[in-house]
Amino acid sequence: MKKIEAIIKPFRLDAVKDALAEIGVAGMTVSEVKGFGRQKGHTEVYRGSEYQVDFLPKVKLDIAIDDERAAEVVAAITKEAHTGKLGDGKIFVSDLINVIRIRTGEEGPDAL
Amino acid sequence: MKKIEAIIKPFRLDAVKDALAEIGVAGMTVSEVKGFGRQKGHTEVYRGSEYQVDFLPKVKLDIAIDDERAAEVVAAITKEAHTGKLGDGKIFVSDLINVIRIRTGEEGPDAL
Amino acid sequence: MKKIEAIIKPFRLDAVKDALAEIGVAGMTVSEVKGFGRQKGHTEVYRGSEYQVDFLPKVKLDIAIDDERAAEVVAAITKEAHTGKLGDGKIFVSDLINVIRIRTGEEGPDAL
Amino acid sequence: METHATRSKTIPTTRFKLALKSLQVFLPVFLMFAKATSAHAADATLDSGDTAWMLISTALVLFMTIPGLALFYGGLVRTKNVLSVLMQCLALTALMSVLWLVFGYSAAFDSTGMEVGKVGLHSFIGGCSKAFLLGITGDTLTGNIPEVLFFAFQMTFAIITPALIVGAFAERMKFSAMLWFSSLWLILVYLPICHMVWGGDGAFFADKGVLDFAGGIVVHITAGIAALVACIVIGPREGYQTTAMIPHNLTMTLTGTGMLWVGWFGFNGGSALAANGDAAMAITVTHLSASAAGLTWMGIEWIIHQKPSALGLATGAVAGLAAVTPASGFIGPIGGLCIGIVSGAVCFLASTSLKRKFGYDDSLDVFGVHGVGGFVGTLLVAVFAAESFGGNQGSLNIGSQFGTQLCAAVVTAVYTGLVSYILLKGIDKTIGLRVTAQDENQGLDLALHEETGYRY
Amino acid sequence: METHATRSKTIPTTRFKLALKSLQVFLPVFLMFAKATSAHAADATLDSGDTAWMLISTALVLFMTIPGLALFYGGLVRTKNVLSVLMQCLALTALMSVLWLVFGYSAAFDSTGMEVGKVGLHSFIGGCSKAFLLGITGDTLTGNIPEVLFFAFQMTFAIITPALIVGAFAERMKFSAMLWFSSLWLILVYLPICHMVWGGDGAFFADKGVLDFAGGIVVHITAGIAALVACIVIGPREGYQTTAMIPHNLTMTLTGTGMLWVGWFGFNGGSALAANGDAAMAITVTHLSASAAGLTWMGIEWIIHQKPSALGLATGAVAGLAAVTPASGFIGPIGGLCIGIVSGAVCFLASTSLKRKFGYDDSLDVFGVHGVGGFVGTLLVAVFAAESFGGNQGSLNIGSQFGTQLCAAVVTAVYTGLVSYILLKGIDKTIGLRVTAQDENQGLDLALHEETGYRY
Amino acid sequence: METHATRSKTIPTTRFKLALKSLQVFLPVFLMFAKATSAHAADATLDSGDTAWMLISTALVLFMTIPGLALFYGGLVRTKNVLSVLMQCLALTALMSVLWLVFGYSAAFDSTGMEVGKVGLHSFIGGCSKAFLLGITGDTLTGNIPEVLFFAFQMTFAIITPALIVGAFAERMKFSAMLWFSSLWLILVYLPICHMVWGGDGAFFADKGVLDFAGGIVVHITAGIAALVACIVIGPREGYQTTAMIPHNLTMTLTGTGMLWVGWFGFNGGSALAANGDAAMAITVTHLSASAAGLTWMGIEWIIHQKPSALGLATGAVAGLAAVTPASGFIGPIGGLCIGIVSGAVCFLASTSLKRKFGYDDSLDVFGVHGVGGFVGTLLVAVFAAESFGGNQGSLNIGSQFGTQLCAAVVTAVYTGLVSYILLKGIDKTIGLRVTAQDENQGLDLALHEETGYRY
Ligand SMILES: Nc1ncnc2c1ncn2[C@@H]1O[C@H](COP(=O)(O)OP(=O)(O)O)[C@@H](O)[C@H]1O
Ligand SMILES: Nc1ncnc2c1ncn2[C@@H]1O[C@H](COP(=O)(O)OP(=O)(O)O)[C@@H](O)[C@H]1O
Ligand SMILES: Nc1ncnc2c1ncn2[C@@H]1O[C@H](COP(=O)(O)OP(=O)(O)O)[C@@H](O)[C@H]1O
Repeated sequence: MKKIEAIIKPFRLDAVKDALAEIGVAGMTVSEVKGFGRQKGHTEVYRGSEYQVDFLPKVKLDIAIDDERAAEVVAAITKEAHTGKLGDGKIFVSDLINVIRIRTGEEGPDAL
Repeated sequence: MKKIEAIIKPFRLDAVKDALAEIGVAGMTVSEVKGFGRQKGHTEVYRGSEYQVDFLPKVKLDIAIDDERAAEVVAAITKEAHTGKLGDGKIFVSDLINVIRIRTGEEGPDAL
Repeated sequence: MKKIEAIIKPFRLDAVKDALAEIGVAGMTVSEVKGFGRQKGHTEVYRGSEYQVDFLPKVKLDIAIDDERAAEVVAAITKEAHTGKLGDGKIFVSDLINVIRIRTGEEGPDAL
Repeated sequence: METHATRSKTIPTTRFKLALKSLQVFLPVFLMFAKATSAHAADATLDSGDTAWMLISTALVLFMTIPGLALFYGGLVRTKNVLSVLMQCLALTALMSVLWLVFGYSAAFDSTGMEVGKVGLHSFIGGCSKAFLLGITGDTLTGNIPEVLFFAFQMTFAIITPALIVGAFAERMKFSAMLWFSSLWLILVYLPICHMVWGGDGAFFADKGVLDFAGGIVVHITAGIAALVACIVIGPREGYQTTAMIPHNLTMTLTGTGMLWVGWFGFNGGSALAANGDAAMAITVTHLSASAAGLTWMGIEWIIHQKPSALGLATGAVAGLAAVTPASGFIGPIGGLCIGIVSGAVCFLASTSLKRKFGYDDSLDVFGVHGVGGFVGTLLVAVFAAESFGGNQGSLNIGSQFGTQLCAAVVTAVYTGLVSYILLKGIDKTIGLRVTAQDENQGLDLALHEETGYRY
Repeated sequence: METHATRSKTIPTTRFKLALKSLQVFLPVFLMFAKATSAHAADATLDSGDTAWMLISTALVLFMTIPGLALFYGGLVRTKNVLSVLMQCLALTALMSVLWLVFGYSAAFDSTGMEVGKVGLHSFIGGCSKAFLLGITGDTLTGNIPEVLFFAFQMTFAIITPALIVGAFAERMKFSAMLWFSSLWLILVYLPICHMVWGGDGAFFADKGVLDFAGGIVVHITAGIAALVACIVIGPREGYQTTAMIPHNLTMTLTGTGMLWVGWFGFNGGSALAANGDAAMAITVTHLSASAAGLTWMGIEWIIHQKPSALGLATGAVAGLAAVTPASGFIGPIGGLCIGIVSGAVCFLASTSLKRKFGYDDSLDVFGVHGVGGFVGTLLVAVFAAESFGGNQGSLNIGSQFGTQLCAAVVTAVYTGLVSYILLKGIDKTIGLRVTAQDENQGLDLALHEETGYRY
Repeated sequence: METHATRSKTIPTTRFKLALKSLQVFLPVFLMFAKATSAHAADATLDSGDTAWMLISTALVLFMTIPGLALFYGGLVRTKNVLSVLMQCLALTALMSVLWLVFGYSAAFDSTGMEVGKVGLHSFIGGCSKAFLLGITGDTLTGNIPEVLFFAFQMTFAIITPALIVGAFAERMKFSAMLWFSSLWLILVYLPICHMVWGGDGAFFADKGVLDFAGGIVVHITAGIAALVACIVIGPREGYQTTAMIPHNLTMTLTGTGMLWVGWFGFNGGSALAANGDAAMAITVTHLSASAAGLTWMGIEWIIHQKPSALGLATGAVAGLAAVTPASGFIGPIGGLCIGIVSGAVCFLASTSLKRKFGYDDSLDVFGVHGVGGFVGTLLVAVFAAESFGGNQGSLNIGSQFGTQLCAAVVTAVYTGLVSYILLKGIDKTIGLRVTAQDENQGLDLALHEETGYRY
């Protein structure tokens, strides 16, 4: 099984989620993160003091998926999260040794 | 070493933490996430506009552990996070190449 | 490629980020987490009721990096996040199978 | 010079009643001496109690805008725009006040050249002899209170009216465009309408016998219509109807609701320009209307959606407050209750079905709540001001008064709509109304003000 | 008809003092003419200053509930229930107001058929001739103020009293059950007790000489006892004592504290029904009691837990405000200080040790703060109202007054407890008091109202 | 005994004008009888309207501190310290009030042994005959209002002045050190300065003809200078200039701004001690100054940083409020406008360039806003109080008055600076001023109070 971590722009989340649901991804976990990269941050000014804020709000998706469908998932995310502007984000793929569904105790691909 | 990521229901966190502490897990990292899965979300209504909210609040536990005790940890989490209802969550297990304790510079299992 | 996850004290974030930028790390993703470990939590008292709060605020850095520079990154983090006190945090290193840059579709080390 | 209350009570019998009432207050003293003191002399005396009430009413109406309305609106937008809304309310407070000093007050309330029945330029707009309050000191009186206090009280109305509109184009208008629009709108819409209704003898609507105690026409219809036009001209927010635009902090909105509600006592009660039975009745009916409207809105939701919502209750209450405003000095408790129930139901429909049907993005429902509520109240005053319905307008002919009210409301709405449209189009062609899509995406707080609301 | 202040000052000498005081205000005028103007004629005149103060006092007491109390309570619950608490306060504001108009005011303050010393039905409950305020216009007076203003002022008391109880069953009661309970409780507990204490000559407690200036018995003991009974009947929250139920937003609670404190000036100061020395002394002792109680609570915490807490300071201040309420019109500054110190200490014990010992889940410490505070104040008024302790009740016999106060407090507590218990049990058997465990887990905001407080 | 307003209006002609004004109010009555009623007798009568206004002004000024200032400051610190700031404001409210009762009021306003022109101990500090308000009942008057009300009103000033200073050493001072410092500072700085300016005939500054209507010297210069000294003595926060210390909740700060603004109507308007034209003019110029200063600050930012900020607008408004304070009873609307513009610009410079240049960490810009604003206003009063500039001080010699004002401001600044320095050093040597670096890192909320502000 694979674990796919995608860092995307927050406002693309709904589109990505829908696209994934469409290709049958049954579950995912989302968290709010802050990203640092090529996309520049912004300046904030409070009473004349300028602060450079380098971190931008991003959303991280964690998806566990069986090996066969990993590519498909990556493609779907790439497609929907894409805006062509700096800061669209990255997708990281790694191996998963095991997955357990807590409710049933099922393990492996069955637990996805 | 293994990395165990568990997505659980927030109100089970204390029980899981205590159970892990009991079996000698010395550390863990927790984050607030939102989950999408079989458990249905809810509707919110604001001035007549209905919004379907698919994401549910979950808690993610990250635990690095030596290989031998991974199964025990998974079992403990499965037991304590279990309620039998949809949305109990998942546990993901993956390999860790190295762990470093920043305070001491120790590496590998010693750093856990 | 490697994925480096570092759990550090929040007030060291700026220093670590600057150090990483200096050695040419082009991107990273940060999230707010809570840690449980050797460093003790604190007590809160509300109208006479004491609550033991075990979790401490930490910051998690996710950095994807090519294999060669992983050690350098780990060293930089270890150096800058170090205060010598309990709770300095941990660094976890794992393997990444693939990385995709959403904006361009580039894959592998090019996408970093 | 006459007080605000008498200004709006233009029916002869009302005036008579009022005179009687004042008489009664001073009766013991009058009787004791049995001397002929001219009513004018009595008028020209400062009353410390009335002054105290008007001082605090002024504070209360200011409180409605900062922080009341700012919080009410601020909680309804998304996190990334919260400061922009708060700042718009604060900036309007400052800017409208300066304009009010410079010429606003004069254009609204200078009665130079006015005469009952005479229609001329000054039936529609005041003169400029009171610009900068020149010649007016702390000793100059308007009725029983210092004129400068009347100035300040009315100023708070000139602040909140443009501030109400902000809700319609929230989350997308340029700050500079907002300042231009509000300033020009104050001059071209608010000042003439205010003058026509409250300008006293010779003012256009006043002479027609239009009843508007505290601003159903002057405040709520003008703001509501401008809001509707504005949200149509500027267009919906990016992603409207396709993405969820959920209020980011309802506790803030509910806090603002409480403040608006309390502040409204000053708004309606203060419009009596005295601490008397009229003021007392005004705050009572105001409160009852808000209560009834809140319960009505909540009840409808409970039936339709199975669940009553806090936002529904709060919105209903504000609708009830808006609707009772024109009527608050003329009706009795049961009138308050009825206006509340009707406005709760009608504004619910306007803010939900109507909006959905026509698809305009009146982001915070300014039209649905204030415009429609103001309309409802302006019409219903013709019914509930009648003595048979518990009001204090003895001789009122419900039918003809209804016609008068309807005319005034429609004329105001058409005029407001037209001028607002021209202003908005003009600004759009010159400096532009709207931020870029990218700025809208990033949020106005950062894009326009380089600030972030929260950093927990 | 007499004012609220005289109603509660039933000891002859007090009345005499009051008469003297009024006399003094009008003295210069009186002397000048040396004419016999009956006191009644003077009474029947509207005083604009008194009216101004009562208008704003009404606003201030309303402000205590929305948003004051709503924020104070809202900050103390967990995030998932914040809207439910805010909404309960807002809904009670609306609903109690309507009930107050329909019959509440009449049942509490209609004095038909009452006579000093006569014990009958109307010693315990008023008539119904004032239902819907029929026949009462802006010109009808109560003392020196419009009767409709007295109506509105007392209405705000009838709002906040049931709203106080909300804190006891927070985070678990059904919204519908809350509305039913509060409505029935208003009718069966608040109205009779209010009438018995403040109903004037012939009212049961008034005739006995019970001193309760602004509602130690009427508001705080009734609310506190009902709260205790309610939290026992409904049972503790899921996970009480085993999971941490930490206030989700103490800045909200502290904001509410400030609003309650300021609003209390209207609560206690307004109970003088006039802008005079009594009102001034009332706000002063109110402020001093709050200050002393806050410092006392904080000091005890500092000693016991090594660290003074913001919540402790705030809770202490509210306890001091509750405790001084019945006494505020009768005592001097030192009395205020002493009542503050005692209530700060006693309420601390009640809210911490007592609660822990008996294990009931009075979620936001309504009993510990308001019930116990109200009790402390109701008893201590017997001491500090005495002239020797700086009070203004010259002829007061401390011992016998203490007995009177104790009796009234206990009778009220027993009656309130009994009726509240029956009501709660009745509601539980019919529509059910409590949400399901699942709804409780999810939080009332989503489960009952389909809303979320924050969405940052 | 004289009122606060006359106290500060020490120039003969002013008094004359005032007398005339009062005369005019009572004129109709006076004329009717043509009897010689001594002015004293008229003075000795309670005026219910004035009393109503002072009651509510007292509430408004209290509202400025809790929750106004608490929120204004609380939003500017980092999350981990928000409760510490809120709590400091609340604790000071309680503690200063008790001190005010015990001896503060007496030391400031007891006029025993004072005489015009006589310089002695009591030119600098009052007596102790009014400690604990002994002998003062609700019937004792100060001018037309109860003395206890004057006590309470002035108490709210003695609360907010030390509370203002809190902003300078926020996020690092020990709570106990803060309490000691504030208490001693109240005694050694506030009381004497207050007495010297407002102590009446024979008070040092009053005799010199210093004009300070509502506390430019007494409140803002003392607080501002103490703040500057405090932040220098205690040193900058850990990480100052190297890490970002961004306000954690600007919506809170803007809410506080609205509350401060509204409350300031009581601060400046209430300083007239009557509900009259002076009070009305005071709130009007107060509002205009705030508006102008807010727009000025915002405008400068817009030019320099390209973007106008909400915090800038809010800070400017507060600067304008502080600056107009000493002048508010003496100037006209145009004076208000001008003082606003000047203070907006000068305070902007002080809070940005000056601070950066000298590197002190006046965390929330107490000196830059209140100190500098107070200075600006104290000087400009000499200009705008003149009749030629729209003021009401007919015979005022601008040049010499400017000298008088400058002297008083400088003397106050030097004295305040010196005493504050000694106090801070003394506390530092004994119990220590500052928390440990570790506590500072963790945040004062947890370290000192074992509480957390938010737990969403
Ligand atoms: N090496 C990396 N490791 C972890 N996260 C990264 C890395 N590089 C980029 N990111 C994440 O991806 C986001 C987008 O990257 P950025 O460089 O701004 O744009 P792009 O990927 O389009 O070139 C960043 O905000 C960050 O969250
Ligand atoms: N494939 C997946 N990848 C990542 N997270 C998942 C995946 N499937 C489920 N989850 C997480 O597990 C949670 C519970 O899953 P759900 O399907 O609702 O219930 P259950 O696991 O009991 O069948 C989800 O809310 C989500 O956070
Ligand atoms: N086994 C682990 N798995 C995941 N996170 C851990 C683990 N051990 C420690 N951590 C994280 O590292 C942080 C620091 O650990 P702690 O034991 O307090 O100090 P130290 O690493 O200096 O001994 C913890 O707060 C937690 O977030």
